[in-house]
Amino acid sequence: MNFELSEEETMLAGLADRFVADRYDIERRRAYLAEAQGFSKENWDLLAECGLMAAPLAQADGGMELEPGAIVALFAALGRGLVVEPLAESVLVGARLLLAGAADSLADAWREGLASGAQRVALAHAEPGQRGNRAWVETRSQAGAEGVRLTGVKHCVPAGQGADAFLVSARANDGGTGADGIAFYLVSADAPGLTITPWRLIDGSVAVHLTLDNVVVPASHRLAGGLDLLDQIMPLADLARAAEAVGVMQRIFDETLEYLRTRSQFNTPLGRFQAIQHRMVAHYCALEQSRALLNLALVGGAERDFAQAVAGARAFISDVSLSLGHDMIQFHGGMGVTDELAIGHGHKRLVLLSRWPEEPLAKLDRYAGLAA
Amino acid sequence: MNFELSEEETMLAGLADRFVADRYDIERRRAYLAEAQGFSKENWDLLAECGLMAAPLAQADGGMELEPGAIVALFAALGRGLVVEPLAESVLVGARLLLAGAADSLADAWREGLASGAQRVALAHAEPGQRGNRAWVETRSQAGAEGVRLTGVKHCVPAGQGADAFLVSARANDGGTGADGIAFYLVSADAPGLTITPWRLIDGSVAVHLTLDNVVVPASHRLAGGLDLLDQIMPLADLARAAEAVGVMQRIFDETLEYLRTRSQFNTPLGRFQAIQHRMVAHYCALEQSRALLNLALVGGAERDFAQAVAGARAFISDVSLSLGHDMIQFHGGMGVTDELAIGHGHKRLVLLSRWPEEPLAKLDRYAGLAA
Amino acid sequence: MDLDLSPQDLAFRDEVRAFLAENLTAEIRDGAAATPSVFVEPEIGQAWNAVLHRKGWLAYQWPREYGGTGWSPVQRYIFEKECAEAGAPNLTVLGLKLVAPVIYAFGTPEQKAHYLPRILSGEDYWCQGFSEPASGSDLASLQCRAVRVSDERGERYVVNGSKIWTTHAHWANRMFCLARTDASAHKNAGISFLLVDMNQPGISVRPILTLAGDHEVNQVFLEDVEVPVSDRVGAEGDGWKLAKFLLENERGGSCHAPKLAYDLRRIEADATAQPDGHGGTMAGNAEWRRRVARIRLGVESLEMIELKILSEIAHGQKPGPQTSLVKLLASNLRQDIDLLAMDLLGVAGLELERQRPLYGAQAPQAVHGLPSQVAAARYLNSRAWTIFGGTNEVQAGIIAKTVLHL
Amino acid sequence: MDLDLSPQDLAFRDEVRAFLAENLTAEIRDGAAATPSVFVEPEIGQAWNAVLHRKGWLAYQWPREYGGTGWSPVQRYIFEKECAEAGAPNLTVLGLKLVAPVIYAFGTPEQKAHYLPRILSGEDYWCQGFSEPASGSDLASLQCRAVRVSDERGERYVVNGSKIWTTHAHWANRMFCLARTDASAHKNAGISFLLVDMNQPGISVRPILTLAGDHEVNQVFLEDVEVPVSDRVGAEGDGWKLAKFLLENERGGSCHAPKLAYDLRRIEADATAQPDGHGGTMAGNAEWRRRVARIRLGVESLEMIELKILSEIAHGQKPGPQTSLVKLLASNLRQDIDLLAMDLLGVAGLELERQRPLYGAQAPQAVHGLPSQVAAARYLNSRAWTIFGGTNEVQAGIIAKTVLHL
Repeated sequence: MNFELSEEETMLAGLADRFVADRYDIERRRAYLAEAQGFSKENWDLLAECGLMAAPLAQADGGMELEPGAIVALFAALGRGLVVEPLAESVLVGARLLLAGAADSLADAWREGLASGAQRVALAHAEPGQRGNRAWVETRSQAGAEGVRLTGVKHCVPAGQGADAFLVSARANDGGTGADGIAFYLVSADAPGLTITPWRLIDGSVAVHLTLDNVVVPASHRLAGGLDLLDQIMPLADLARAAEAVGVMQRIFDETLEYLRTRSQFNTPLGRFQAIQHRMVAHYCALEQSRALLNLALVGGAERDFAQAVAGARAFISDVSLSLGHDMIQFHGGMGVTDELAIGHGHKRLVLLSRWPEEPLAKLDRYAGLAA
Repeated sequence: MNFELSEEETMLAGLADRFVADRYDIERRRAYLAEAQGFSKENWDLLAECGLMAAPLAQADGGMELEPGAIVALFAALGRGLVVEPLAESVLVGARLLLAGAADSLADAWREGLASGAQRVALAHAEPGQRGNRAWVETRSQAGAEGVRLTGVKHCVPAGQGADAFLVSARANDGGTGADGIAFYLVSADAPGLTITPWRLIDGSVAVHLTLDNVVVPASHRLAGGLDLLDQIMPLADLARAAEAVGVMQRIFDETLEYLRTRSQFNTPLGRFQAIQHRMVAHYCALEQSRALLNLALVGGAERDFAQAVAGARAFISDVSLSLGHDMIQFHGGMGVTDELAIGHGHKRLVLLSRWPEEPLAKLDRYAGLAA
Repeated sequence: MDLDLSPQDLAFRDEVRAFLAENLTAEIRDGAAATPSVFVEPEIGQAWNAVLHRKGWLAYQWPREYGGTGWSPVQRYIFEKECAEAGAPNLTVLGLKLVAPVIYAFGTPEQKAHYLPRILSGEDYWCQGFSEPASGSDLASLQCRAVRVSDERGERYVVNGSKIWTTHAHWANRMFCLARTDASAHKNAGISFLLVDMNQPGISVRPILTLAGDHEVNQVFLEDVEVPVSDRVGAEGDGWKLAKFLLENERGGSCHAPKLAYDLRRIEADATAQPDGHGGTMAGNAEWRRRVARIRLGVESLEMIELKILSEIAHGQKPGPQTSLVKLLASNLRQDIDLLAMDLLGVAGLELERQRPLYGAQAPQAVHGLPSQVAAARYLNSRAWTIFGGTNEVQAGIIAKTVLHL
Repeated sequence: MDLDLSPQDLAFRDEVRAFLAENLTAEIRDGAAATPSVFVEPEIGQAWNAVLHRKGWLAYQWPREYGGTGWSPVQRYIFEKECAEAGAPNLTVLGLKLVAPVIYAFGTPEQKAHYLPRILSGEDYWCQGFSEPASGSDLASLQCRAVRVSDERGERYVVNGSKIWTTHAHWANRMFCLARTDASAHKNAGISFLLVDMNQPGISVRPILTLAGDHEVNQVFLEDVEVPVSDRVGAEGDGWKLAKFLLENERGGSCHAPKLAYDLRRIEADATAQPDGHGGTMAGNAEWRRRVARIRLGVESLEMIELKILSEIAHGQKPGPQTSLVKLLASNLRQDIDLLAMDLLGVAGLELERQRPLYGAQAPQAVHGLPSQVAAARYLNSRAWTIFGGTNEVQAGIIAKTVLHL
């Protein structure tokens, strides 16, 4: 039993830290978000160059097939840096889903582009009626001679702006609400009948809203498998989101500590006020617990359920991160509610991470065995 | 709109305060609880003499038919005094239920004894399988020539020890779980087939466990009406319980304030520690809100639902009173967890009030329209 | 206790209701609904002010002699409650409720005659210059200096310094402000209450965007700004006293609960159209209803607390530290409700549209509908509730000291 | 990171498991399950001690030279976890974990030779005399005085004062205690660490019943109590240093989570037999399962935190202020779990049986079953968790100071 970071974990975190040190400050971050796709194209290429983009992919796909521990180390570092490039959504979700489900010929066509960062695919699964229930899909697929015809609405596709293609879930059967009959289809961003409308998420990133009006895709663009593909892909992506959230929490907690130590009010440093101290301690406890739950997900052994452990960590972190963010804002007083500090930007990212792809309660229900 | 106590309300609270001043201190209270029925027979008679016992009953029954506002004033005062005599259970529940449902001849036989305090009846409705669902009754009634035969278990009858009779709910139909088929029967404490086992509740009071093994009661002992009798009786009793809880909260809050002002640690009065101050303020807010919800239940008007307002007050008070009790104990340090202070005794009463006759969540569900 | 409204009060309520049905235009109401910031912008707020002014109800909190209505505290509450339930915008308090009472209580006859009518007519739009970058919750540490000079152009103060969190300074033509007129005096002493013309060269206004991107507050820089001595309210050095009066006035006799209740009811109504992921709606989701129920109990309790304070004011008592309790509860509930509204919308609630305004012809196209355009911004902006007007921590300190005597 | 157990550790776990299956008697296990107080009474606790002593595992935390096992920190955790999961009683810490380390770290050869074996054999049963009525969390303010006298009967201290919250003083024949040997010294100075024979005339023990009616703690009065100078540990005036050592030792390398997890799993098992009022059981109630899930996440996180600290100790680090974090979390979780257990039982959970013991032949007849006899008492007694061994507030202060540097 060894809690120290492995060489690989240290290296990944170091790479991410260096990337942040070189490329990030609050003003540059603002500029990255302002780009059309909601992040920096230049940073994206840098991340690809230094290998961080491909790293989570399978070795056969040109990646390093990172272990969960390495994912945690990497994404916690990206979180601390408030990095806006959508590695989790584009690589851990999009690329991995495509490569896991695509037939060989299709996978071959994408493998290199995804590993090099030259191409991006985005998962289009969320729908207005879905809420926490992944199996609620109203988008319809109809197989015909010319291919498969897709019609429906996918209202929230993060990292969707500028994506080369979307992985759209659709249902073949009528009226069913179960997992049966659902499949994922690769839809090119320029497919006729596809309308892409960008919108801004709370953290400033860009999602898109898709309307599919009889979009036709070749049958070969159907991924093998159905919703189970999500079960296969999502736990690691969720672990990355959880780790990123812990990184963000750590960042804004540390900045608040520093502020409390230096800022005086009524002639006393804010950090000397006992009521504030005790609340900071409560958040410190929550942060340590969050980290512990990330660690717990890394414990191996056959009897462990990785997906459940991750769901538990996500549920816990979603709740405590929101409260932590609220207090870090509060302790900064007026400045905390402005757009000027990392505190607010970090908090907005925490709001998103806590509520995407589902609300905290849905995560808890998954952990508690109340939801699939 | 006038928030000042009416003359009657002032008078009732004054009577109760005087009773407490004359009869109560922590040691005498301990002795009252130690009596077989869990309260003082002498106090019971005094309460009857000064009219407090009969006051909640209808004027036709020898009472003053107290308005909800008067009930609040009276029970808040009893709560402040940590009075153990079971006015709510015996009078607001037991006596009122009997007099509301009994046929004239039966009512005539009990009216005077109940109003004078000479006789007590106790509601025997709770069953092990019931939890928050009042309609879950497994005790069976079978009408026959000799009367009605009752068989079943009533595991928690507060103020049941020494009661002259029990109001036992039983179900006539098979397997039904709805409200239909349930009726209340007056069962004499010395009825053959009835086994009475006393046990102590968390606040030190005595409840009894009843086993009914083919207990036969005359058909005339069946009260008119079914579960709706509870809907008729319970809101006022619940208001009394809520008011009592607020009284208890006030008592232990005030004693804690006094302690915090006078007790020093690390050369500083405890009350100067800001973390403690802020928690006391949070409890003060909760206490004020609790009082406000009692007041809200007193607002008249056709569009108001008294039962719902009471359920809401009960739900809120059940939650905040437990937290308040926990902190009042905590702030007293080691002494708080002993049997020696009013703090602990008050808290134990709050635990009971918050969880009887049902858990706090059941109260909230009632308020939220999620339960009948 | 008798907590029912009297027949007269009920009749008054009906009168207000009828007036609102007639005069609160869809434009104003929709503008308020599409405003995620705490205050509505003048475009909406001043339009509503004008409607009330025409009716003679604008200055309902002022003494009758200055244009007040003579309503009882309960009537004032009824009026505010009906306005909230009709979806009217909050009145812009800066002129009406903050500086006006200071002027009519402490001003000279000339100040009263000049300023009060201009607040009612909307000619003057006020902002407040109390907080400073270095002072936070600790007003007494303020550093803005006013030096008195007297020359051929008359007696005046020359003010230098900077104010922050100045709501609507970018719209205002006047600012009431605290400045240190006696640098040698200690802390609270030596501060004066000045009325500043914002339309002069020494004033510059830097926007401070909120977390949600709203431009509501500013930093105001004063560089050799001139204030005629006749625009000082009260005596020199009285500023602290007047500010305390103003803040207590601000905290007294509030009407938060009806607006919170109105917002909560709208969320509940929206829940009936919000899918729960299983073919039903969120209105039928037990956990959701419990969460709503808990918040509703908070709002209902707050309303009774506000009414009780009003009733005490009506009986001649001064609003005491109970107003800190109200501020605390109302701020927490506001935040709970705005989070609830965002959460109701699920993933679509995570939208943060930054373009403004969200009403009228220039409003951006809605991807998910207006509620999504407003919800996240409102959630973020409402984090300020526990900070402005005395943080929750300051309120708790006041209660601990003055109510609990700790 | 590599968070899996090594093959050796797994083999050790199996060895412990086998031993427990063989040697933890039903009597001992049932006695622990029927004990609502924090410590089990000697009848149960000493019986279990004897079992472990026979195996040579009792002093597993001591250095090998005094009878320790030489286990690694991870092995110690595995042992404690397996004990918890088998339902073994907590070991009585007073002799084994509190005074023994002080004696073997600071005692004379004679003290070691005399006292350590008697702890293992059970001949000596210890209690701790630190807290005093006037001192609370502020140990440095203690007033118990020890005056050194020397006469024909030898050199000794004469001790006068009173100790409070003395766990099991009514069972103990020895007390380790802090007393002021130099009245002129300031606060922490002038305090010595004395070993007191409880079987002497000047000692009297007043029971202090807990909220639940359990007799676990006492007030101890010392009136001209005699302590030979040879029963002082460390130098005169070293008491504060030794007490700090003891308390830090108490807080280091804990194993709370497994016991909490065990209790939580038992509650979950009980839920499958607990009706929900609608014909199902509580195990199927969504709200209930969410509440359990939240607590379980707390317990699981605590276990990883404890393991991490152990791993640091194994790497040679000293247990730092992280132990305050563990104490805080464990205390809160203990209270959450004991409330959960009471709430599961519904109305029957409100029973408070005051007769003791609840095991064995003298146990009172159960009206609702053993869980109801234990649950409320345990809930009440566990309120003490956030108070003893340094209140939550004291722990928070330590973390704020030493970890957060506020």
